[in-house]
Amino acid sequence: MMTTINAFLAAKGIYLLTLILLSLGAAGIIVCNNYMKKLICMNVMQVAVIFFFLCFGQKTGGTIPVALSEVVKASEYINPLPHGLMLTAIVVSLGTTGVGLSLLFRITEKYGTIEEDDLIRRENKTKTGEKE
Amino acid sequence: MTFITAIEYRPLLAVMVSLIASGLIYVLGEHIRPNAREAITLIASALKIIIVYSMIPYVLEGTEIHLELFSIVKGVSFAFNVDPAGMVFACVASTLWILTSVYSIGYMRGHGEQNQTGYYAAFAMCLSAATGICFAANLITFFIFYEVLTVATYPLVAHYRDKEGTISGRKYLAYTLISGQIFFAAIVIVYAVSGTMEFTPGGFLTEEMLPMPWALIVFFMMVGAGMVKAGVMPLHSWLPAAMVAPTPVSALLHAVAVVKAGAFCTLRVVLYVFGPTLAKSCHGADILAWMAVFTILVSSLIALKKTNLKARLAFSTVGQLSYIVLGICILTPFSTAGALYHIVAHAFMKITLFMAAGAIFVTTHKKDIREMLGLGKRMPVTMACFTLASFGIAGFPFFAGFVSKANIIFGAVAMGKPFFVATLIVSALLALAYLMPVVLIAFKKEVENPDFAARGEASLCMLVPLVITAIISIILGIAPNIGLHLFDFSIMAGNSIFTPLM
Amino acid sequence: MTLILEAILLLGLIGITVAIIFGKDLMTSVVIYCAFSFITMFLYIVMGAPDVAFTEAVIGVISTVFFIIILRSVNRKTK
Amino acid sequence: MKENIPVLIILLPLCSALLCLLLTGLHKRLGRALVVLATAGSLVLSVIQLRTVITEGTIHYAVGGYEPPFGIELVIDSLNALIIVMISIIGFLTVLFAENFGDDRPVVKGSANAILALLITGLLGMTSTGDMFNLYVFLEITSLSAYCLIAMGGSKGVVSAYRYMLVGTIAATFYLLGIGILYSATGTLNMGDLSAILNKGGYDDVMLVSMSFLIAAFGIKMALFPFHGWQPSAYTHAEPGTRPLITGVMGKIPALAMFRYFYCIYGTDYIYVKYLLILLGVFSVFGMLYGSLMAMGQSDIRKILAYSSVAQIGYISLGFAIGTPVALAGSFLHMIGHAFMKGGLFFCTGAIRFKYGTVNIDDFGRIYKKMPLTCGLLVVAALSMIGIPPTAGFFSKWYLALGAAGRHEWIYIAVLVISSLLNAVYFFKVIEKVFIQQDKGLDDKWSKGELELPLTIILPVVVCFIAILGIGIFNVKLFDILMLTLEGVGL
Amino acid sequence: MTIIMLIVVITVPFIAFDVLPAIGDPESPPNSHVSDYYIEHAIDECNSPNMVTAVIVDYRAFDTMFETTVMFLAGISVVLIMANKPRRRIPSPGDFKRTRNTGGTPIYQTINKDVMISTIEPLILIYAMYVLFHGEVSLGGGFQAGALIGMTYLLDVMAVKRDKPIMNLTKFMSAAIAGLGPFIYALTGIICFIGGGLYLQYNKLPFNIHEAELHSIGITAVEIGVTIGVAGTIITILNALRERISFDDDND
Repeated sequence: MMTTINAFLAAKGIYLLTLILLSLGAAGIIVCNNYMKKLICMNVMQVAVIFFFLCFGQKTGGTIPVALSEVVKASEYINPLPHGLMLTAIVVSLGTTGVGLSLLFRITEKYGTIEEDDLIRRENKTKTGEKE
Repeated sequence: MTFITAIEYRPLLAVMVSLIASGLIYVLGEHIRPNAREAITLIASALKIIIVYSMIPYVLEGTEIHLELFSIVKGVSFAFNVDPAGMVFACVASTLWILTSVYSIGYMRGHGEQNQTGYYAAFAMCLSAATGICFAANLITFFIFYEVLTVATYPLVAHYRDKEGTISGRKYLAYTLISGQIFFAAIVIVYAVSGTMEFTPGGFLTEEMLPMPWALIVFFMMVGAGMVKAGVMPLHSWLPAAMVAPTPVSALLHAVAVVKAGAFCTLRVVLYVFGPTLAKSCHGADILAWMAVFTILVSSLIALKKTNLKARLAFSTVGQLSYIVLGICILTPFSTAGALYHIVAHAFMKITLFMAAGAIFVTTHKKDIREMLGLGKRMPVTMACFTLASFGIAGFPFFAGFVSKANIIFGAVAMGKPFFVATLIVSALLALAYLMPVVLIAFKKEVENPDFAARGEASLCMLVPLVITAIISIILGIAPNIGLHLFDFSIMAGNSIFTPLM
Repeated sequence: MTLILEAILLLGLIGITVAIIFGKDLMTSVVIYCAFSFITMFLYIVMGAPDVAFTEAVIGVISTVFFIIILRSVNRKTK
Repeated sequence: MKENIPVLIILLPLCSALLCLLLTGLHKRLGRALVVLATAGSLVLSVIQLRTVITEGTIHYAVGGYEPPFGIELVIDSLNALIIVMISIIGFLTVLFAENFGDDRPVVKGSANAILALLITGLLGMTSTGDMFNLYVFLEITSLSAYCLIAMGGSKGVVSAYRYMLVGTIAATFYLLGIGILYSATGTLNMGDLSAILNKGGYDDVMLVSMSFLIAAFGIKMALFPFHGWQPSAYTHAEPGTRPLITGVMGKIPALAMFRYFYCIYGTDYIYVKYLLILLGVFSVFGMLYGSLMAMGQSDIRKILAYSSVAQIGYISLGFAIGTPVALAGSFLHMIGHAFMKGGLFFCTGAIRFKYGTVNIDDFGRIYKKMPLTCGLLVVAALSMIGIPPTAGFFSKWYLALGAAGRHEWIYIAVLVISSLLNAVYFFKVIEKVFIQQDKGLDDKWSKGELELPLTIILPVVVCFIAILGIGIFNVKLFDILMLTLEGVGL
Repeated sequence: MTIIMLIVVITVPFIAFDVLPAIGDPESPPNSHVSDYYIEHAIDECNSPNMVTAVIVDYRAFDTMFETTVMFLAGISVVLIMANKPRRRIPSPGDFKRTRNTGGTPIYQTINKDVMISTIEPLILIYAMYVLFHGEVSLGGGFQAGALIGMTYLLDVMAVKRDKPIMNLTKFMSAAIAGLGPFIYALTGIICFIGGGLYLQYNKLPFNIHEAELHSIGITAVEIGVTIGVAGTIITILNALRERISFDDDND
C-alpha cells in the first residue's frame, strides 16, 4: 500500500499537485477581480514553479548539498543545480512583487479602487480628460 | 569621370538627374525663390533629354547598354538595360517633361496655385520613376520604379488638398496599390517557378513552369497592374476621377508618364515575360484583347455624353490606351510596333489637347463644352492646335495617329481578326464624333459670344509648348522616323520579339 | 515517506490558495499568504533545499510586510 | 581584451546603470552622460564584434572559464551579432531621445536613465546568451524595466503596466515550466548541449509539451496574436521618451529566442513539427489581419502604431511558420527593418508630441510645413510598413513571400498582400492628415534656435530615415550575413 | 469554470505524455548529466563545500550578477514609480479615508525599544555577517545576509518613531548604494580581465596566491556585492513606500 502510494507520487502525484497549484495561481490571476489578490496569486504561481524545479532535483538517499568530507560521491548529495536556479527565481519574484505593490499603490491613489470592474468603469469615465 | 562618360551609366544618370532634382526641390524649395526652383526643374529636364538622346545612336546600332549595379534581392541585381522599346517610351517622357515643365510654370503662375514646391518635386520624381520603368532590366527593378511612380503621383492627384482631391487621391491609391500588391505576389510566383526575372524578348516563361490554370491566373495578376494604370475597363474609374488635379498633372497622367507606364507594363509582361507563345496558349492575350475592344467602344460612347471638356478627354484617353493594349495582344510584329508607336503618337496628341484645355481654363475659367461657343475667336491659335490634335486622335492620314493605327490594323488583318479591324475603324469615327463638336462649337461663326469678344491667348509659357506638340504630332505623321527614329525603334522592338519565333 | 509529507503539504498549499482566491477580506488573504510562505519554507526543507528555504523564510517576512504596508491604503473588503 | 567583447557589450550599459544614480547625486547631468557614453561604447563594440563574427565565425564565450555545459556560455553567431548591433543603435538613439521627456528631479532622471540602460542590458543579454536559465534572468530584467518604463507614462500607464506585469509573469512562469521540462528530460541548461541531446531522438513528447509552453511564453512576450492583450495599451501609454525602444525592439527579442528554440535547438526532425508550424502560421495569419483591422479604427497615433505592431509581429512569426532559410532570413530582415520603422515612427510621434503636445492624428493638419524632416521620416517609415520599394519593408516581405512560394503556401502570400493593403489604408490615413488636412494652428512648444527640433531628436530621426532606406537598398548584404547562420537551419 | 479549465489545460499534457522523470531517481537525467560535475568538483575547483553557493556564485556567477541587478532594478523601479507627484484622484469615494484609520495601537508603542535596539538588532546583524562570510561552507550566502540586514532596518523603523531610525537614509542614497553592490560584483569580474582571464574567472584574479584561495576571495567579494545590493534594495523599497504612506499612525 505504502509503496504503491509512494510510486504513484514519485511518478505523477507530486507533479500533479504542483501543477494544480500552478494552474490555481494562473486561474487566480485571471478570475480574481481584486488586483491585490491577483498579485498574491502571481506569487503562488511562482512558488509552484519553484516546487516543480525542486521536485526533480530530489534524490532518494541524498543529503543536503553541503559537503561533509573532502571526498564526495555524486549519489550522496541532492542535486544543487535546481537550488541555485530557484534562488534566482525567488529573488526575481520578490522584485516583481515589490514593483507590483508600488504599481498597486499608484492605482489606488489615482482611482481609489483596486477592483478591476470598478477600475475599468472609472477608466472609461476619464477617457477624455487624459493627461499623459 | 568614367561614371559620366561611360555609356553603361547613361540609364542610371537619366534616372538620377530627375531624382536629384526632386530632392533638391523638396529640400530647398521653400527657401529659394520660385525662379530658382523652376530653374532646377528646367535644367534637370534639359539634362535628361541630352542623356536620353545620346543613347539613341547606340541603340540604333543594336548595341546592348546593360548596367548591373548591385544585388537588389538575393540572386537578382538592380539592373538597367536599354532596348528599343524602352527607348521609345524614354524619348517620349523626357521630351514631354521639358514641354510640360514650361507649360506648368505658365499654368501654375497664371492660376496662382498653392504647394508648388511639392508639385515640382513630385513631378520630377514621377519622371524619374518613368525613366526607370523604361530602362529596367528585370521585373524587380521594374516593380520598384512602378511603385515609386504610384506613390509619387499620389500628391499630384490630391494636389488641391480639398475634399474632392482627397477622394480621388484615395481612389487612385486604392486601384494602384491593390493591383501593385497583386503584381508583387505574381512576381514572387514567377521568380519561384522560373528562377529568373530578366526581361527577355519573347518571354522566359514556358508552359512547363506554369501549367494552364496557373498561367492564366498569374497572367492576369501581372497584367492587372498594367490594366489599372492604363485604364482598361473595368479598372479605369480612377482616371476620370483624377481629373480634379491641375491640368499639367492631367497631362502627366494621360500623356507623359502614368498611363503610358501602365501600357508599357502590359507590353513588358505580355511580350517580355510571358512571350507570345505562352500568352496565346493560355488565352490571356485573347481575353485581354477582347477587354481592350470593349473598352475602346464603351469609353468612346461615354465620352460622347460628357460635357466637361477634361472628362471627355479622359475617356478618350481610356479608349486610346486600349489601342496600345489591343496592339500588344494581337501578337504580331506589326501590331506591336504600332502599339509602341501609339505611345508616342498618343502622347503628343493628347498632351496638345490637355494643354489646350488647360489654357482655356486659365484664360476663361470655362470647363464645360457648352459654354465654349465662339471660343475660336478669342483663342484662335489654341483652338487650331486643338483641332489638329483632334484629327490626329481620330487617325486621319498624315497625322501621327494614323501611322500607329494603320500598323495595328495590319497586324489584325495578318492575324485574321476582322472584328478588331472593324472596332478600330468604328472607334475612329466615334473619336471624330466626340472631339469635332468642340471644334465646331468653338468656331461657330454665326454666334457672337460676349465673353470671347476680345482676342486673348494664354501666356507664352503655355502657348509655345502647345504649338510645339501640335506641330510635332503632324511631323510625326508625315515622317514617322524623323529625328529620333522612334518608328525604327518600334519596328526593332517588334522584330526582336517575334524573330526568334519565326 | 518524504513524498507523502510533501503531498500533504502541497494539498495544504492548494487549500490556502483556494482560500485566498475566494476570501472576502484582503487582510485575511495576506495573513494566509504569510502562512503559505511558511509552509512553503517547510516544504523546501523537506525537499532537501535548505538554502532555498532560508531565502524563502526571509523573503516571506519581507514581502508580507510590503503587502501590509500597501494594504493600509487599500480598501480591505472585496467582493 | 578582444576576446572579452561579447561580455563587455552587456557590461557597459549594466555598469553605467549601476553607477548612474550615484553620479546623478554628485552632479545632475553626470549620470546621464555616463549612460550615453556606455551605450555609445557598446554600439562601437557591437560593430567590431559583427566584423569579427563575419570574418572568423561564431564566437563562444565561456563566462568564468567553465566549459559548457557546466558554465554559462555566450554564443554570438552572425544573426545574434546583427541583432545586437540593431539593439545598440536603437538603444543609443533612445537614450539620446529620452532626454527631452519626463520631469527633471534628479531621483527621477537618474533612475529613469538607469532603467533605460538596464532595459538595453537585458535585451543585449537575451540576444547573446547561450544558456536557457540565463535567458530567463535577462527576460526578467527586460520585463521589469519595461513595466517600470510603461508605468512612468501617467496613470493609465500604471494600469497598463500592472496588467502587463501580471501577464508577463505568467509568461515568465510558463517559460520556466518549459525549460524545467527540458532540463528534467536532458539534465542540461546549455542550448548547444541540449540541441545535441535532443537530436539523438526519442524526445518527441518532451519537445511537444515544452514547445507549447514556450510558444505561449514567448507569444505573450512578443505579443503574438492571441496573446497580445496587454500590448496595445502598454505601447500606447509607455513613457514617451523610451517608447521607440520598447515598441521597436522589445517585442522582437523574444521572437529571436523563440526562433532559437524552434530551429536551432529543436531542429525540424521531430514528428510534431508540422503541427506546431501550422499553429504558428494560424496565429500569424490572424494576427496580421486582426492587428491591421484594429489599427484602422483608431485615431490616436500611438494606438494605430501599437495595433500595427501586432500585425508586424505576425509577419515575423509567419517567417518562422514557413521555416525555409529564405523565409527565416525574411523574418529577421523584417525584425531589423521593423525596429527602425516602428522606432522611427515613435520618434516622429514623440517629436510631434514634444513640439505640439498632441498625439491625435486629427490635429496633425499640415504639420509637414513646420517639421519637414520628421514628416519625411514619417512618410518613409509608413511606406516601409506598407511594403513599397525601395524601403526595408518591401524586401523583407519579398523574402517571406519567396519562402512561402517555395513551400507552396499560397495562402500566406495572399495574407501578406491583404495585410499590406490594410496597412496602406491606415498609414495613408495618417499621411493624408499630415499633408492634406487643414492646419489646426497648434502652438509651438519649442521655438528656440534655427532647427525644427533639438539635436537629440533630430539625430534619431535622421538615422532611422537613413537606416530604413539603407536596409532596403543594401538588403542583400544583410541577407548574406544572416545566411551565414541560417544556411543549414530550417526546413 | 475558468479555474477548472486552466487546471485541465495545464495538467493534461503532463498526464498524457510521460515526459517527467520519477522523483528521487538518482539516475534521472537532471540528477546525473551536469549536476554530478558540480557535486564532485565544488570543493577542489571552487574551494566551497556548500555546493549551492558554488553553483550560484561560481559556476553560474553570471546569473547571480543579473539576479542582484534585478533586485537593484526593482528598487529603483519602486522609487521611480513612487516618485511621481501625487495627482488629483479622479473619484473621491469615502472608503479610501475610512480604511486609513483602522485604529489600534501604533506598532512602535507595542515594542520594547530597548530590547529591540540593543539586543535583537545586533544579534541579527551578527548573524547576517556570519551568513555572509561563511556562505561557502554552510547555508546561506550574500542574498540571505542582505535580506537579514534589510530586515534589521525594517525592525529599526518599526521600533523607533518614523523618520528617526538609526541609519536615516534617503531613498535616493539607499538606491545609489544598492547600485554599488552589483557594481562590486561586476568589478570583481572585470578585475579578472587584468589577469588575462575571462569574465568572472576567479582563478585569474591578479593576486599572487593559490588558485583555491583566489576562488574564496572572488566568492567573498561577490557575496559582499550581493549583500550590499540586496540590503540596499530592501531599504530603498521600504523608504519609498514609507515616504508615500504613513507607516505608523502617528500623525493622527
